[in-house]
Amino acid sequence: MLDILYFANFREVLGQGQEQLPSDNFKTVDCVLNALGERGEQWKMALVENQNLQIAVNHNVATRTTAVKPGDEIAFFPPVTGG
Amino acid sequence: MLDILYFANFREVLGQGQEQLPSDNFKTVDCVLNALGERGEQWKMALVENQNLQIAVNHNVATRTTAVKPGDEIAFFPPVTGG
Amino acid sequence: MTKENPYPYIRVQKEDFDLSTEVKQLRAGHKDIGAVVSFVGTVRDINEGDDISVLELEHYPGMTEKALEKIRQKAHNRWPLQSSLIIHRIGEMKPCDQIVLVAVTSKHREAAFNAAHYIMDYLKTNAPFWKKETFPDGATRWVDARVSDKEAESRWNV
Amino acid sequence: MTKENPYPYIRVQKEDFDLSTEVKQLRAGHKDIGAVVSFVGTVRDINEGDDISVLELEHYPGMTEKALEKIRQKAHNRWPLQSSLIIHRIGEMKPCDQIVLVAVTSKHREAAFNAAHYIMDYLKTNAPFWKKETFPDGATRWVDARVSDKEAESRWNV
Repeated sequence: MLDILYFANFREVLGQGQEQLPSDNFKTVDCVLNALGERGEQWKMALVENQNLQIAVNHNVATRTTAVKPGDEIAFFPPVTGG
Repeated sequence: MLDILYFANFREVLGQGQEQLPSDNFKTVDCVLNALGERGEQWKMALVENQNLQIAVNHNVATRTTAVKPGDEIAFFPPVTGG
Repeated sequence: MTKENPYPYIRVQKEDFDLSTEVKQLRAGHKDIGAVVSFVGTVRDINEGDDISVLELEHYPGMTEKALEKIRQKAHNRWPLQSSLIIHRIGEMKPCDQIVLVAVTSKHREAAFNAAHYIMDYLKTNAPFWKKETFPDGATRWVDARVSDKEAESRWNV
Repeated sequence: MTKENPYPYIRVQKEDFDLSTEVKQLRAGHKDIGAVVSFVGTVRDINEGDDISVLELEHYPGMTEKALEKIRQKAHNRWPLQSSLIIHRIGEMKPCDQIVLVAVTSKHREAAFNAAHYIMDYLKTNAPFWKKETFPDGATRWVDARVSDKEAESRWNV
């Protein structure tokens, strides 16, 4: 399984902060994103077509081409605004 | 009269922190310095020949060519080291 | 904080902090410190022209601490520092509340100023925190990332 | 301080100061502050390789306050600041004692960091203070001005 996390307005727009996905078919972050994008327009806009999408895999900054494996924690969020 | 002040190691080397001089003959700081330099080698080295000499007239940074007038407060000191 | 805290100089907490207390602790045991620079970020009453009633700070537990420690280590690699500390608050805050503290100690001021500034610039663009504003009428807005923050960060890559 | 103090944001004093207290006072009444940068200079136990027992700070009363206020005003003319404060101690101090505080507030961090750094760089070369060190054996030495301080100041003249 993969742990998927959503933060800030992503969490609000997508209606959830956390979910699990079967990891079998996903080789990269991009595969995960495309699968999520098929859930509807909201998902496509927030994740697939969002140029400002930020990605982390296991707490490290990642990109769409980053490889994923079973047990990974993948987080999607907007640009950070702390400080 | 002119009020003359000496600070830090100048005060120690010259043996005084403050004195008054008749102001009649002094048109500039340089005139004061030359008069003081005639007191002896210590005075000459500390004031006249000291390339790092710092000067203030009435609490404002000054140079050897700064004009002086009766009642002025003239201070001589080494480069500052606060902070 | 538990004893096995892997990042003793990183704190992400709901509680407020006291500047003097933190700086005193950071200086303890270092007699060769000559310069202490600290930055405190506070909640402004107005942002983008709008009155702010509440500012809520969300973060990514686990990644936040790791990201902050990475920034702190980068600063230590770049400047000769004696010690440093990052505290970032989460949860609900009001105007004038303290949000973040970065404190850095060094023998001389140049390193301390640069390191504190660097840590803040990197924190702004690399630590997973998000701000949500609530206006007096109850409406909310997620704060937008600023282009100037990205520019401030890239200034250090020379 | 008397009520007719012409420089309320400049203090030259023998007494120690508390960082939190001073910053709190400096922030009071300014709800639009988003950034507070403070610098504290402290006495190091070793200088130029020699153990220091006592550090004595001498100054030029009257000129000091005027010079510090001039530096403060220059910073306010150059950056959009909400408030600022300079405290400099005089008299005898020991290693780890606080010597100087510069605190600056602004809407955003860039101005606050730059202004605090600028004030310290100018203070170092323009405010009439002199340091005298006493070693463990009782011998004394006047601290020499550092060329690097002059260079740090000139960095701002671009």
